[in-house]
Amino acid sequence: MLGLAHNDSFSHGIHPPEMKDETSHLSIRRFPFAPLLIVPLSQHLGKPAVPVVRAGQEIVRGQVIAEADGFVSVNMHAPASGIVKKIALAPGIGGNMLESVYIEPYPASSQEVQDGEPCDLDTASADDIIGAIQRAGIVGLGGAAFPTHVKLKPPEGKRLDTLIINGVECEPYLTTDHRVMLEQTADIFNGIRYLLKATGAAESLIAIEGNKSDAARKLHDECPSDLPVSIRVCPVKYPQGAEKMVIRSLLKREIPSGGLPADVGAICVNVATTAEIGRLLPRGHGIQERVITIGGPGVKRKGNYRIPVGTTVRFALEEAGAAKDISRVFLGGPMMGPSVSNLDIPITKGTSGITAFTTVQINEATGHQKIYPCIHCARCVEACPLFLNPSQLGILAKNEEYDRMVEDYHLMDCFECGACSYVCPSHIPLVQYFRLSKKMIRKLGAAQ
Amino acid sequence: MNVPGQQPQTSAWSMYRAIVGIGAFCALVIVVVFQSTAARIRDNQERFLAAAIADVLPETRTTVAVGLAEDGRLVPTTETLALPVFLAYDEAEQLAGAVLTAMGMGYQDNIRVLYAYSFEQNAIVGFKILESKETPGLGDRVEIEPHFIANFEALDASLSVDGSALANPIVTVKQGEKTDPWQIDGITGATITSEALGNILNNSASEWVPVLERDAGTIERGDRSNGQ
Amino acid sequence: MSGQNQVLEIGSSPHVTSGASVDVIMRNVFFALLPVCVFAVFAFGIAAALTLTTATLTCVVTEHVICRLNRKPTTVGDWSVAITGLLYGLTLPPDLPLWMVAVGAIFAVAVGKALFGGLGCNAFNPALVGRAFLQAAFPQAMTHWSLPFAADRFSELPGSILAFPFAEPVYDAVTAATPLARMKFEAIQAENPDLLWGLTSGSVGETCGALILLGGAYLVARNMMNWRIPVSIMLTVSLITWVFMQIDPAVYPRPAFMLFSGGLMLGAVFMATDMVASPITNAGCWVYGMLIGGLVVVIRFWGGMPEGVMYAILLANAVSPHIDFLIQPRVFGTGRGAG
Amino acid sequence: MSIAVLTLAALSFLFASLLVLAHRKLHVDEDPRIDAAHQMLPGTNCGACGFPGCLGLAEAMVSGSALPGKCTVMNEDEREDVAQFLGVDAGAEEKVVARLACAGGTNVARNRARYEGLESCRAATLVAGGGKACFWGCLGLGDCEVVCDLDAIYMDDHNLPVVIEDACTACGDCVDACPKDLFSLHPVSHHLWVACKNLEKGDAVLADCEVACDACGKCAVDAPAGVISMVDNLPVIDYSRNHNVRKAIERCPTGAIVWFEKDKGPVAGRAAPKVIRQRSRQSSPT
Amino acid sequence: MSDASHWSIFLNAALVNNFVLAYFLGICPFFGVSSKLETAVRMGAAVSFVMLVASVCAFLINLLLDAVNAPYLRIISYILVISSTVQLVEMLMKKISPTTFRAMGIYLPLITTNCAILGLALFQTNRGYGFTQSVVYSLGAGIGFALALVLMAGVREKLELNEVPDLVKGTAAALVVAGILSMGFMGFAGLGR
Amino acid sequence: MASKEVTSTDEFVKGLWRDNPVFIQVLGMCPALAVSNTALNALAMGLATTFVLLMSGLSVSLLRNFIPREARIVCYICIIATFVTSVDYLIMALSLELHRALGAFIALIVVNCLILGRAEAFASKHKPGRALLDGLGMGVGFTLALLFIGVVREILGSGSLFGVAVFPDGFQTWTVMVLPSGGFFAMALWLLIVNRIKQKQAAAAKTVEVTS
Ligand SMILES: Cc1cc2nc3c(=O)[nH]c(=O)nc-3n(C[C@H](O)[C@H](O)[C@H](O)COP(=O)(O)O)c2cc1C
Ligand SMILES: Cc1cc2nc3c(=O)[nH]c(=O)nc-3n(C[C@H](O)[C@H](O)[C@H](O)COP(=O)(O)O)c2cc1C
Ligand SMILES: Cc1cc2nc3c(=O)[nH]c(=O)nc-3n(C[C@H](O)[C@H](O)[C@H](O)COP(=O)(O)O)c2cc1C
Ligand SMILES: Cc1cc2nc3c(=O)[nH]c(=O)nc-3n(C[C@H](O)[C@H](O)[C@H](O)CO)c2cc1C
Ligand code: SF4
Ligand code: SF4
Ligand code: SF4
Ligand code: SF4
Ligand code: FES
Repeated sequence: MLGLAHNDSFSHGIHPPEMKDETSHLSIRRFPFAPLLIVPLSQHLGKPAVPVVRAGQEIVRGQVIAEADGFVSVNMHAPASGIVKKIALAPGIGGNMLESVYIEPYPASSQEVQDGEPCDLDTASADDIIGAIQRAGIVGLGGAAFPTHVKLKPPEGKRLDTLIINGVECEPYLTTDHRVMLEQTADIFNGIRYLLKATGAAESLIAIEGNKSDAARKLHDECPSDLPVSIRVCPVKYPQGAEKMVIRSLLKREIPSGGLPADVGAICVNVATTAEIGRLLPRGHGIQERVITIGGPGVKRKGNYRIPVGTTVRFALEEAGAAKDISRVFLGGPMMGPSVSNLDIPITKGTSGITAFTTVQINEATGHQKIYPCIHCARCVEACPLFLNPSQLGILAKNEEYDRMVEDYHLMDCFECGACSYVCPSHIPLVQYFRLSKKMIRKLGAAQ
Repeated sequence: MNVPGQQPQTSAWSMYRAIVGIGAFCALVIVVVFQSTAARIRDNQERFLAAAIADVLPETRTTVAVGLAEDGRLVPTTETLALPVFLAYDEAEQLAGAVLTAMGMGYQDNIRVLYAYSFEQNAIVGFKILESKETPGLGDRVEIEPHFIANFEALDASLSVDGSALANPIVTVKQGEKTDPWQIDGITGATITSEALGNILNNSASEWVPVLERDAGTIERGDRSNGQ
Repeated sequence: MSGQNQVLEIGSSPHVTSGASVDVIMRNVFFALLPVCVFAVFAFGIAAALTLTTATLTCVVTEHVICRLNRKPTTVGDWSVAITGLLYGLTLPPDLPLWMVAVGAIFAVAVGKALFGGLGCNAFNPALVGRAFLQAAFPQAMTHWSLPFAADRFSELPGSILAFPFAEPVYDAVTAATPLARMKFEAIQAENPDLLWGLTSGSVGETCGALILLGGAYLVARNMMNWRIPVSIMLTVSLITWVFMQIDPAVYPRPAFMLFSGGLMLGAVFMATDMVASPITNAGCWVYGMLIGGLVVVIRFWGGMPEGVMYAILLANAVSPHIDFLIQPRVFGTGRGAG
Repeated sequence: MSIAVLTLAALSFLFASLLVLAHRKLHVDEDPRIDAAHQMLPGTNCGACGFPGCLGLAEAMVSGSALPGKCTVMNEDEREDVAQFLGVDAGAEEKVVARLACAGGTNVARNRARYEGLESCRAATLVAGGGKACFWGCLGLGDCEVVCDLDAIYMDDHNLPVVIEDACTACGDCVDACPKDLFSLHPVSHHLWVACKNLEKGDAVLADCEVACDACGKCAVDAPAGVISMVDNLPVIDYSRNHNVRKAIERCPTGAIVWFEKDKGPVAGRAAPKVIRQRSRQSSPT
Repeated sequence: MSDASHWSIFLNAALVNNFVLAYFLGICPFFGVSSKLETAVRMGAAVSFVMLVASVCAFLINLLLDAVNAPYLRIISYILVISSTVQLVEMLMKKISPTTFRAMGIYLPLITTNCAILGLALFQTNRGYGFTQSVVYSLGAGIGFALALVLMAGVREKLELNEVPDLVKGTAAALVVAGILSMGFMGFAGLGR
Repeated sequence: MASKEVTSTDEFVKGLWRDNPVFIQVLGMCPALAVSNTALNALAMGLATTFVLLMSGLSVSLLRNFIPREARIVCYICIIATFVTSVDYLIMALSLELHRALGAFIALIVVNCLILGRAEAFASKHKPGRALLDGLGMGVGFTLALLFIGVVREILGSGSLFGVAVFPDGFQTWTVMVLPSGGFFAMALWLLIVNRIKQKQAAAAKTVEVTS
């Protein structure tokens, strides 16, 4: 790769099969509007938005239907022109019921997007841009769905020197970021300009895994010369895309335990998020659709789709031609994606993909699932990118020794990447143990 | 019991009374017990020793405990040494040999042995383990293994020409490899214990045999002060 | 309508795994031991074959019976008990009475493993617990060695091996001394090639260093064994031995002799590496190996017995929880390099 | 002989003096209860309690972090005495028991997805809510049963926990354990009880669970005013009023509101459908 | 009269004839206090210290008893001296440094009634050790005791988290571990000869 | 104070099983393990301990109002030491062989936690009669436990029982059983059996409770 800076990587980590070949060459296609769209008012971390429409009200695509409630909250925009059927409970990804706006799109509508107030890069101040991002309803599209504008304001006393654009996309099956980098190159650079201005960072690095060399080349070739951007190609390794790992690989800095990227002067934004910023802000639009990969062996017409927020998983799978007997469906990739119990849940801004397996296929993928006791093989220790001791954590979790997990073994640092469960020959559901333990610890903490 | 929660302040007097009183009384009891059993215990010990000596040197009828005087001479002694040495006399009141106690590190812990030295043969002629923690079935085979016991029919301990040291050091060799009378035929599987015994005997004999050979004859029969 | 007639299945992420499995690992260890076993039979004849079979079968049956007694599904299928049995068999003298082989095997599995909770819970290496028990229970029999490559090894059995249960074995006349015993008690060192190719006497499976190393290399190549432990043990032993050899070559043997004599190879490659009872971090494994190596040298040079690998590993097993506690991975974002 | 006695007397005198002196000069004030409790312990200092000696246990007991039962040496009576001294006593109040706000066993409630993973309600809840069609309902994996040290909870044939009221001491462990917050502690006199937490309404609810509350509001109407009010599609009983109104359960079309009868457990009203006992709805989603 | 070298006395007391694992001395606290590593470490330190004190005291008292020719008072004087000394040390510690007392002092009463201490005093007399030999012996014994205790605690903490069958949990498991450890310590036999 | 309606048989019997010093309270372990390599040693040690237990219990109980609280440990130990020394000499007078076998452990009865424990926990709070009964029960329980362990160790370790061979010639002795580790294993074996019985009893008690 001439002219591209190759980067070394973090230690540990794993190499699951990438499974990206089937969709990485497929360009992004538009997805049809479902007959019913369900827009949950809580699609991100932070406070849910407050609805500003009523049942029966007609709405136009792009119109604000719910407003941010406080700083850690963003606007919600109508994904389609149509009519508000009701505002009621709808199932969410956690199996829980969320207050949501049910929208029936007009089938005949041209689905023009309503323009908002644009944010001009040259004239806007940093705070203007941050406000515009919040108004545009932008949250992290890399998976965590954390309101982006919040990240852009570093805590008091911290200075950001580097903006990292995360185009790693290390999860198997997913190719959305790859396609975005190929097809929205200009938007990305535009977004970087906004972000650099908003954060005051001096330079920007784009991190890309070695298996997306075409994207790296394209970004490299088309990079405007006035932009302080360099492209870094990282070795293919999971979880290269995690914030802590990207920053470690690119900057050789370790985010302190319990700390934020800002503690090491960096900020990490996903490429798709950046592209959306670059695309939406000049026009004053809000997010009402996103790019997702619909894939997995249970899907016939795999691909990368620009899909309206609020489309149900069921509709998406039907359109993509899912097999009759799909049994495990999860949102995102197989390493971190939560599995869904109900196909009627809507796709939200944080959904980066839908992956579906049939029973046979999932059994193949997970191998024989007989759970043995931990044999201390240390594979998990060798896999954990955060240098935790999942073996001991798992044993402690089983014994419900939550205090020791936190105090002696840094449980709270675990970001649930799943590397440990992936390699464990005893098939111990380590990540599930850790999630449960964290929840119990929070509950105990709250009780005190 | 006393009522919990309140701490009665004990007077110094009552503490003294209790501790000193009980202490003195206990000492009294112990002394009484000691006095009343002393004779039997002495008797027991003597019988034990006599039996052991008879074991290693059957001719023995009477013994004299001996020790080293300040000037290095062999003299009769009344003290109980940690490793006592006796001169043994037979029926005819003739010097039949010497019986010595020796101690040294074995496989596990110290081994204490009693052995007999014959002035006539210039050899060790009897041997008995008094105390050992050697492994039953391994180390303790030195007491039962016939070929090992056979070593002590006459284990050469003759002195060098000038009489100051053993002519040949006593050594333990591998089982079946004994060629010389001063060698101990070891026990396979208990090599360590066998070797330890060789060392113990060698050390003790090197120290005592020259003295015994020099002075044993000088001990007067009348010196048998403690009459055993 | 897709997916409609199908009950969905939900589970925690990750939804894919590497496919590694305990039984596969264990099976591979078992296979890695087979060349050693074949050589053992070649060198010691049917006696070795009988010893190995008895050891393995007794272990497997014991585990099965204990699972039954506890009303739990049998865990024989995970192959770990087969390894325990095979390794245990490989550490025994070739003419040990079979009834003793069985007693030790029962002890190894019942006390060394099941009592602690079975696979993954044993604090000590079960195979070595079994051997240590035998060593302490029947020290004579456990220090009695027959000659390798005896002419009649495929036609005749040593009389001792078929001793009536609970009866004292009666040994045939020929006995051999192991290289270590000859070193300790006669100061004779065996030649390197003899040790490497297993031409000496000793326990069933300890004599051929080359095949043990081969099996170990296979496991290391398949990432089923932590190579740091054997390497650390061997380095430590070689280093200390070399230093002492410089001081007094008449008393202290060559490093190569130390490495390939006695159970060191088998112990270092297959027994110290039992992950259940060894530390979990790599740094910990280095320390653990050094500890074993140090103890081996101390016991061999200055202790009462010619061999000390078994004791060294058992003692190090007891230390490994402390190593795990003291040497923990440096968590990302703590200490150096963070912030 | 007299020397011996004198020696020991002298020795004991010496140490007695030291002890007396030490007690005078070195005395340190501590909670007298520790000392008293220490005295009541056997003084074996065997360490079997896990504390370093009897004093350790005494301190722990006084500070409340351990109970006399820790001591393996004392017998029952002695333990009882210590407990009495430490004054751990429960007054005689009305019996309180744990009540379950769900009736959706596998015979009546549907599972939307099959859960695979740790056999625990708390763990399952984290995986898309656990797979039960009713988000609020009992997952039936029995965390409450496991956590109840007194064995006061067992899982019935339809994987629904049942509280044995006589055995329940209202320790609240199950309340903490249930990830769906289905347990709460109530005096046994609270006969009227809503055994459902589903916040949805209408027939859609019944597709998921036959005994769910469909928010028809009949119970609220039948009860005296103010005793039952409908909040978020569920009846809420105001136990501060006279709630002894069995009538309220009679017209409930699903049996979601029940009457706890001594020794019989929850009894549904006449209008409630007879629940099919045998069939499991687990594997037959609609 | 013993001419054993200090080094061999030390090794013998600490490893070869470990007080707990070979001589069965101080078994009760060994099982009682070995379930937690932290306690075990502190108890080990406290025992080592008291052994040292007891050894010195016993040596002196023995001189006295020899002088008055009353060996039959040995047991009672030893135990009197040891228990009083320990009690004094305890009170002194409480007064001078309450923090040290918190950390270590609470183990002292437990140690008074520990056979290992009296055993040490009697053994050193029986073997006829001189003053420095006695001190070395007590150090070896103390360190050996602490070592056994700490190893035991490590294994027991590990077992605590395992699925040890109910039948075995507790003392039975501890006994088996002690048995295996004791077999392991047999490897040291013959050291320091 | 404690046992309000305890019958005297109860006082005695509790030491045999319910509060058995070795198997249940895990006290006095040192002699239980060290001197149980043969049944005879075990019996002798048990009897010696019982004797000291009885005598010290009696003395402590008689003197309980005379001894101030602060000085009690020292006094109890003195009393115990006296009886132990006496036993020591008595055994020596009886048979030196036996004394050799019991070795240093006679002296160590002084610090046998069991004796001091009973002195503190029971004798110092009860009348002499009760104290005697308690001591007897504990002593017999202790002796029995030692005997149990000793029997196993002697049969396997020496092939004999009370010195009489129980196997035909040529029996292979299990040396380990007379070694320290064998002591631990034999004790563990009995503890497993005791635990098993206790489990059974508890289960039985439970079913009774439920059915009644
Ligand atoms: C284990 C793990 C893997 C991740 N992988 C990726 C990834 O491949 N690509 C990505 O953009 N973000 C990934 N993330 C999220 C990043 O840590 C980070 O939140 C994100 O890049 C921030 O950008 P956003 O807020 O715009 O989404 C991952 C997070 C974790 C914990
Ligand atoms: C449990 C056990 C106890 C042992 N006890 C003794 C012993 O009492 N005496 C001894 O010389 N060796 C003892 N040994 C050491 C070995 O038997 C040693 O290998 C042997 O003494 C030397 O072997 P060789 O005599 O066959 O050359 C013991 C070994 C073990 C494992
Ligand atoms: C000495 C030895 C070497 C072996 N080498 C290999 C090898 O290199 N590759 C292999 O797949 N199997 C090898 N085997 C056989 C494997 O252990 C066996 O095929 C394996 O258990 C199959 O499981 P797997 O396919 O899950 O690995 C070897 C066996 C032995 C005994
Ligand atoms: C590299 C390796 C070495 C092993 N060594 C032993 C061993 O020495 N003894 C043993 O009983 N099991 C051994 N096992 C098998 C397994 O870990 C053993 O059965 C467990 O100790 C039982 O819980 C080994 C396994 C592996 C992978
Ligand atoms: S899930 Fe947590 S413990 Fe496991 S590898 Fe990832 S960060 Fe480490
Ligand atoms: S990978 Fe699994 S079996 Fe191996 S140490 Fe980790 S938790 Fe234990
Ligand atoms: S009541 Fe709660 S804890 Fe009990 S089984 Fe149901 S969901 Fe689980
Ligand atoms: S856990 Fe407590 S409150 Fe719940 S049923 Fe059991 S005893 Fe009652
Ligand atoms: S008898 Fe309890 S510590 Fe020795």
